[in-house]
Amino acid sequence: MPLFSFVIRRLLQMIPTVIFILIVTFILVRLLPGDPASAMLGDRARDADVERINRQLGLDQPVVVQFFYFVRRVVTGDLGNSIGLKVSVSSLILQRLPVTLMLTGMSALIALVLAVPLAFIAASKRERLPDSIIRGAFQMGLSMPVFYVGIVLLTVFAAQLKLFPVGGYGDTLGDRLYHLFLPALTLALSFAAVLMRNLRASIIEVMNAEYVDFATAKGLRSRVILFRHILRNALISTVTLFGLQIGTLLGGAVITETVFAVPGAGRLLIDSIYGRDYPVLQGLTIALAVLVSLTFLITDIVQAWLDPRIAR
Amino acid sequence: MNATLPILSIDGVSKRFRGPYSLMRRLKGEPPLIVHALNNVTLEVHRGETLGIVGESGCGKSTLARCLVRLHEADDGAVRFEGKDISLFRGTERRAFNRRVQMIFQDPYGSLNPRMTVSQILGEALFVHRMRPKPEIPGRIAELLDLVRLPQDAAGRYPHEFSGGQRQRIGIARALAVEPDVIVADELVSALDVSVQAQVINLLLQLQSRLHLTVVFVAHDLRLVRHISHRVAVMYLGQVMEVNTSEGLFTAPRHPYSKALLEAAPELDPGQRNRKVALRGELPSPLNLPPGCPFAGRCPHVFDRCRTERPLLSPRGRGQFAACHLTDFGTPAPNANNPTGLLFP
Amino acid sequence: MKTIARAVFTAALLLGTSLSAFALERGGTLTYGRYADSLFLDPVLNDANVDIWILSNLYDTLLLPTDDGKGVQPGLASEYKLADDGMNLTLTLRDGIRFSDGSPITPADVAWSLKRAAKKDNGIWGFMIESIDDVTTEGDKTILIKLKHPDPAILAALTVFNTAILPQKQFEASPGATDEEKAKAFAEHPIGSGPFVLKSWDRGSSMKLVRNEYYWAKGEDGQPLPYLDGINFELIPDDATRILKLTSGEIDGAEFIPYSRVNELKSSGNLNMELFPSTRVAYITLNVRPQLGGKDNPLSNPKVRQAMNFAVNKEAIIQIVTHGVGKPQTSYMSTATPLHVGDKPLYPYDLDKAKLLMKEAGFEGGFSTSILVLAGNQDEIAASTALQQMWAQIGIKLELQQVDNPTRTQQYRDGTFVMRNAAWTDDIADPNEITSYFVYSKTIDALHTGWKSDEADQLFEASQKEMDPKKRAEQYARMQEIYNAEGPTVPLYETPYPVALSKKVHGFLQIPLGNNIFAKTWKEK
Amino acid sequence: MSADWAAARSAFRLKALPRSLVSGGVILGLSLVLALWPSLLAPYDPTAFDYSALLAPPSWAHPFGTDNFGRDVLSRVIHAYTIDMQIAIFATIGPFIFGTIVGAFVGYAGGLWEAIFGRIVDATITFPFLVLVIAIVSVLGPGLGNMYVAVGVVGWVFYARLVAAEIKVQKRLDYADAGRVMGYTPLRIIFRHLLPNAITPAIVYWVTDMALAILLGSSLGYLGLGAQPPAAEWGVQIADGKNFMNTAWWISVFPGVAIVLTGLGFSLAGDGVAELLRVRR
Amino acid sequence: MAMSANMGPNGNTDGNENAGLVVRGLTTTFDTPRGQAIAAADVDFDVAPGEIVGLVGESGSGKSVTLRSIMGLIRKPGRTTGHVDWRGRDLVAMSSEELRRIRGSEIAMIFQEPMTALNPVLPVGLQIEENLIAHTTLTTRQRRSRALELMNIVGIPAADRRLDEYPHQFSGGMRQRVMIAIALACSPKLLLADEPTTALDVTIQDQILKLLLDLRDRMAMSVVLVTHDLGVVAATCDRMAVMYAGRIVETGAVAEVFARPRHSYTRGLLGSVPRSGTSRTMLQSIEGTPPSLTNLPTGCAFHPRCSFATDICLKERPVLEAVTSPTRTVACFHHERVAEAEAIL
Repeated sequence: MPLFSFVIRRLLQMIPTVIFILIVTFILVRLLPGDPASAMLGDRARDADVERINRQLGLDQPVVVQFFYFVRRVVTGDLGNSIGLKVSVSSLILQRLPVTLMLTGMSALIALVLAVPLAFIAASKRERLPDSIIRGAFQMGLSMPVFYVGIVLLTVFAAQLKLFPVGGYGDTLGDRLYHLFLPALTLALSFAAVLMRNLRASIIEVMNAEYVDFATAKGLRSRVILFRHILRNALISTVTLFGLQIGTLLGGAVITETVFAVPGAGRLLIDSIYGRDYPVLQGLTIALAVLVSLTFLITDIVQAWLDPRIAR
Repeated sequence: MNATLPILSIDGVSKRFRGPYSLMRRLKGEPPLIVHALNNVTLEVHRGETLGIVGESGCGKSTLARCLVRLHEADDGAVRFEGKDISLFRGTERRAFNRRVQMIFQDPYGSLNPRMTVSQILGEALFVHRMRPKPEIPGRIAELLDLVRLPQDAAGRYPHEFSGGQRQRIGIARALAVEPDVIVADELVSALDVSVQAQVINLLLQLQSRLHLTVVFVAHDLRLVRHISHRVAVMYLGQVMEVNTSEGLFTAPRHPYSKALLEAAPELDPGQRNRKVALRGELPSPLNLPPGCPFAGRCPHVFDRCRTERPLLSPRGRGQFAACHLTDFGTPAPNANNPTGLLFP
Repeated sequence: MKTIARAVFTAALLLGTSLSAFALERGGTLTYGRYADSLFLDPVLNDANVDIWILSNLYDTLLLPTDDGKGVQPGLASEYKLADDGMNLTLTLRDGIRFSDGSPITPADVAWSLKRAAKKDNGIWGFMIESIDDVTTEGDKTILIKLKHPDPAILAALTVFNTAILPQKQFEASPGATDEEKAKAFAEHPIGSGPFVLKSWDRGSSMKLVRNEYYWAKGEDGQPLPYLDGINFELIPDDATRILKLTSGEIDGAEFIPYSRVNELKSSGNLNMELFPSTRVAYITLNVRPQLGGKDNPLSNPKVRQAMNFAVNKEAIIQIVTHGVGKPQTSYMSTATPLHVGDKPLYPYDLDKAKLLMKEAGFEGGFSTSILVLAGNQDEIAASTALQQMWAQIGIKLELQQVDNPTRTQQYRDGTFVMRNAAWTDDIADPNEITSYFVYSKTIDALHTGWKSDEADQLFEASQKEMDPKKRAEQYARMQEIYNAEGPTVPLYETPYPVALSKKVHGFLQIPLGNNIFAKTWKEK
Repeated sequence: MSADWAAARSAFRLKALPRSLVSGGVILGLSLVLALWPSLLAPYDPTAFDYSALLAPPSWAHPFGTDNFGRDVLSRVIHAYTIDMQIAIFATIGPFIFGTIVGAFVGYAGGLWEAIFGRIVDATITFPFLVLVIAIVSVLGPGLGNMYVAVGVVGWVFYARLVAAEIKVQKRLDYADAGRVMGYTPLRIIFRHLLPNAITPAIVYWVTDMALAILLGSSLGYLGLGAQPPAAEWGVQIADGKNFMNTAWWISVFPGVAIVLTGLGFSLAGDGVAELLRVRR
Repeated sequence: MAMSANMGPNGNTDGNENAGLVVRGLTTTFDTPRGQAIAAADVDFDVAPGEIVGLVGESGSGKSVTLRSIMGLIRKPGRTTGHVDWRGRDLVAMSSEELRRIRGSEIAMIFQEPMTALNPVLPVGLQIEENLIAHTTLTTRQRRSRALELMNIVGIPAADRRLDEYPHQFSGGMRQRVMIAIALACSPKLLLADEPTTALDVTIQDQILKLLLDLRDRMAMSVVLVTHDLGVVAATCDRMAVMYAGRIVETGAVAEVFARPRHSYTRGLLGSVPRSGTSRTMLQSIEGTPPSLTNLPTGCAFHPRCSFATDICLKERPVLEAVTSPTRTVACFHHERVAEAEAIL
């Protein structure tokens, strides 16, 4: 029951957040110089063509009126049609967002798989050689621009070693996972570095906690102490960070998806900025905001599940 | 100034804190949970005396101490300083009050700003309250250090360079810097080692007689409170159960709770051992106060009236007050349930 | 016209013989890496090259451009005849031609398609057939086009994508109230008569075409074209990734190979690095309005513009930007554009002359100015960085401003830009399109530069109706002379289309107008 | 006076510097030297073309080779220090100061202010940071100045969040109450007492944020929205060299190394500062 | 107490089962940046079966470190040497697996702060059962019923429901009872208790101490009780050992030590605690502060604070020697003078 009310409360908190984002997006895109017609028609358009299209899109209306129409549509669940791609925004989002979700999901998974064991090794060999090597390597991972990591991985693993496809997105699920591995790894490296750093610190902290001493004094096997007592408690603070980083991960997906030719929401977002595709930009922003908020919610729930003290 | 007027008087002060307000409670239309930290507390502090306030955790003694220095504002009732309601003080009046009523805190680690040196800490107090012209401040700092028996080279050092006892001395020096009339000491020595406790207690006793301070000494350690106080107030769940002179309380407590508290404290005499548990049961939650006497749930002398009617603090003889329906509890007439004589030979 | 046809025939023959060196193989699917996805597959209402350049694979036109992009050859119409007065055009449809859904192509479909394309405000390409007055049919094969005025470019116009023939009934049966809504629905599952049919389209990711069983043209083996079973267009915006996918064999071909990679791929063993002749020219557009942002504009002085032209070392730019792939422009239009005149590079590098001109123009001390660069576009950045260095020699301090495309387009259209990078490709096998935009002030103010030459305007208007090829050629020669001497551009270079293909791929062609021709493409197994 | 002498000695007492601070400090110190006096070490003009040496591989004349304009890559990498270190500082100092002040007030005030601030934080972290910055730069126009504005508009929130959280912890400690009992004004308590104790996480974040700023600057440079040509900036250089990864790797690899090295310096320094500023109790 | 044989400790003890705990020369050092800290030095003491031994000292005196060293809980950078003989086997020299089998089954330990010693994210039932999983072959159901039994033994009401609750849902006293239940799970023969009541209120402390006495009797186990509170020692322990700066300075039967302390530090400690009848007088405090473990004074570590100190105390370190009886030991050159000094009481 407390968990339930906790979830409801969090869902209610999302509403002002989404409204705020909606307004910011709306204002921001209309401040952008250039209009959809200019973006679409290119250099050869004549003024008459541009005016005609802007009229068709309702962009000759005052901004307030546009916002009103926009909100009315959103409330009825209609996100409008893409200006450039001539299809409905909702279908576009349904098509692209799962790709990005899979990409970020995979990279989150890879990051965890990398970070958890290495953080543990680093924490248990604290201030000694393995710790220094692991921290140094991740430090570098943190210091490299995503696009550069992507290009390097692409050149080495796809082009030279031919272990992975160069890019794109497969047809079957297995094929897609295979295609998304390298971009996911690219995103995962810096994410893993952040996680590792945090997890290492909290493992060290938990190792010094008195309940670990108590568990030792109980004569528990070291495996039990490690998993049940140390790791579980250390993960609690990392879960929050994990949730917070999802937003960053989605931001990183913008560049990764371009480098690896992954047809995901990140690239759609950039394309819609460059194409001044207002409906897509707005729709996608809402979708991403809701998505990230849900991620926060899920991490909160996971945290509450890991830590019974939270959901009072 | 009227000599009979108490320097501080606490008139029916109540303090409530809002507990967690869950969504379920909101949806059901229930009010938020209320923590009754102080419940109609009435006490007087006389000029020059030491009033001990004692009780277990959650009894409201710290909240009361904080109300005295306006770290909390009372919800009901009033705290009066020299007869004036302190919640009405504004501007210079408030500054003057802040100067004249000071507090010393429990935690020797948390009560000093770790990024300020001792001379900065003391100097700031002197400067803000314009206690001394600027050039005289270093000299005054030296005097203060001397007063609390800290070495002179302490001035340039940071709190973390001192031991717990020394840090409490710095806290005392800071309070004394503004030359107050009243000092509220909240668990002043409970975080200190026994040998150091004694040093600080001795210092406090000396300073009090030398500077004619009025002291409100809040603690959970009965032995200490008895040692230092003229009068003692025993609190339980936000209420004052008994007010008594120090020796009166310890020889013949007038409230069953006071008595249980005394029995539970281990005596220093190995010959005084007994195996009887002084008081069974847990401390009740201050979230949902019972309608009757707050101690009713654990009291060995409980009877029906205790569960329905809250006893009020009422006089029991010379300077003695208790909040108990058993008005003759603890009177000198020997009582089968009162092994007082056994405790204090 | 005949000589052209003969030349084409010879070329085809040569190509054919060279092809026959291999044993032609049918079947298979070609995977082709594109830099950007198509947006809208309606021939009339589309907006951009990403659509235009592949439309001919889906939709056939009455006439087709020749492979050199300069002439016209029969398409859906096997015969065509322009009346002597130049006011009427008669076309005859081939026998037994069908749309991809199997329905026959009727003259009514043709008339409806052409009228739709010519309708004012229907898309932005109508200007190329603005001369069409009416289209009527006669019998089950003949189409009569009545013109408002003699139009020397009308045959070329009928090769252009927007005159593609669509099935009227199926189009009108598409859901939607307006033509635009119907077009939107129709373009999701287009029915045309090109060699391929759209099978599936995953926007922003891939587009799959399969062969059109009803396509009319025959291959070398006497069987119907195309040879391929299908084409997969894969969308790979990143240049490096596109090339990596090609070299790793994941795709069979890739367009828009960066010039910097051309030489590298040329030496690669399993790739053909093709450089298809094109009508593409790259240049800097200068705003020549006398006042700009409330200040006097030095660029309005023709001498300044000439000085800037002389100060540019084109060879160096060609090396830096195109890595030797490009060549200097000899006129504002490319050498592949019909009626191009010019045999030596414009404005040979001459710093002294440039300085002298600056002095004459009163700008001995130079001036500060800026140029719009498309953000992240390596070619434009490279060219502009080089210009920055070169113009510094004559005292012009150039600031680069990287902006995104809509921003640039808006400044361009508003005429508030100072300078910008630009490139041009013809859509029609005629010089009139480029000239109308570059020279003729009434289309878009000569590339929105505010430049105007009354003589050139008059010449252009006359040439649009001039049916005598020789006279028309003279008119164009004069227009090029005027424009090249004091026009509002700094021509940089013309480049071919760099396309890299697997060695196993044969018969792919990108014509100078940009169209990707997959009809005769085949792939070794 | 002996007390003064003791104070002076205590103030200047050298603490044992953390190892990571020393190594990070050495890297950043050298970077700063290169940033301030690039011409001392750069052998060539970073923007000078050499048509005779386009895409020349590393040699004695050009230790890092030349790029497609024949510009000396070494000189460009060195000169890029000026811009990239500038990005590190200018893109973060505004958010640091503004965020710290806002965070201090919000954390101290609590209540409604905190609730409003919480929503702003939510909205900001919900929105992909890079996308927001790109959009803002697109509105304002490309270039470093506008990039700083864009980063600042978003970035202050993170500092404010850190400071507010820490102030909330600190304001409950006894020394804050001691200040109140002393009758100190809220401003004095916030800035003289709480902030010096609450600011450490923000300073540590600041140091690592500078590395992130360089990465962001590079990403924007890569997209053409950051530093403008012909200025040398690592992200721009990597973007320039992207097409030459196979034929002229040196164009992008050396700036890449510079980014990683500088990032490493900031990261190490961040760890070190955290260690150094840890409150000793 | 009904308990089946397989629940008891392993029966393969090859040494003398009646010897109890014999600690000899136990030394634990830590490498710190400021040098080596000797947290416990040359500690010798015995615990007979069924006996409660109090280990008394102020913070930093090494009492907790000694307890942890016995249990093998000292982690790097700490190092333990010496001998801890438990029923004929040396715990210090033992392999970690052997030690693990003894921990929690033959020897159990409880800590000062149950809130931090209990894992906050696991239900208490699981934390009890863990212990049973590690040392017994009980089935799931047997474990559950044993857990219930333990909860009842330590006096936790509604045990059935509370097994599935988490530590934060218990009050401080109940938490300490939970920890005791966990420690008792395998019926240990020795309980090491590290300040088990310091964090508790006085009435709850009373309950817990009485519970410990009760359990000692019922389960025939020995207890080492670490505390800084002399009252707790007086009320609970049979014998006591006083530690200062890492060393034991005095041992003996509780009554003897309280009546006639032979070390000046013990004497000072006793004097620091206020007693009845001494209100508002100066306490007999020990001046100065305990020394830093990395920088101990030469000779007797207590000499800078000692009023009995002479030259020899500066130069030589006194060894712990038996005085009046083999179990009455003291490490002081002047123990006779101390013993003769005016009584504190």
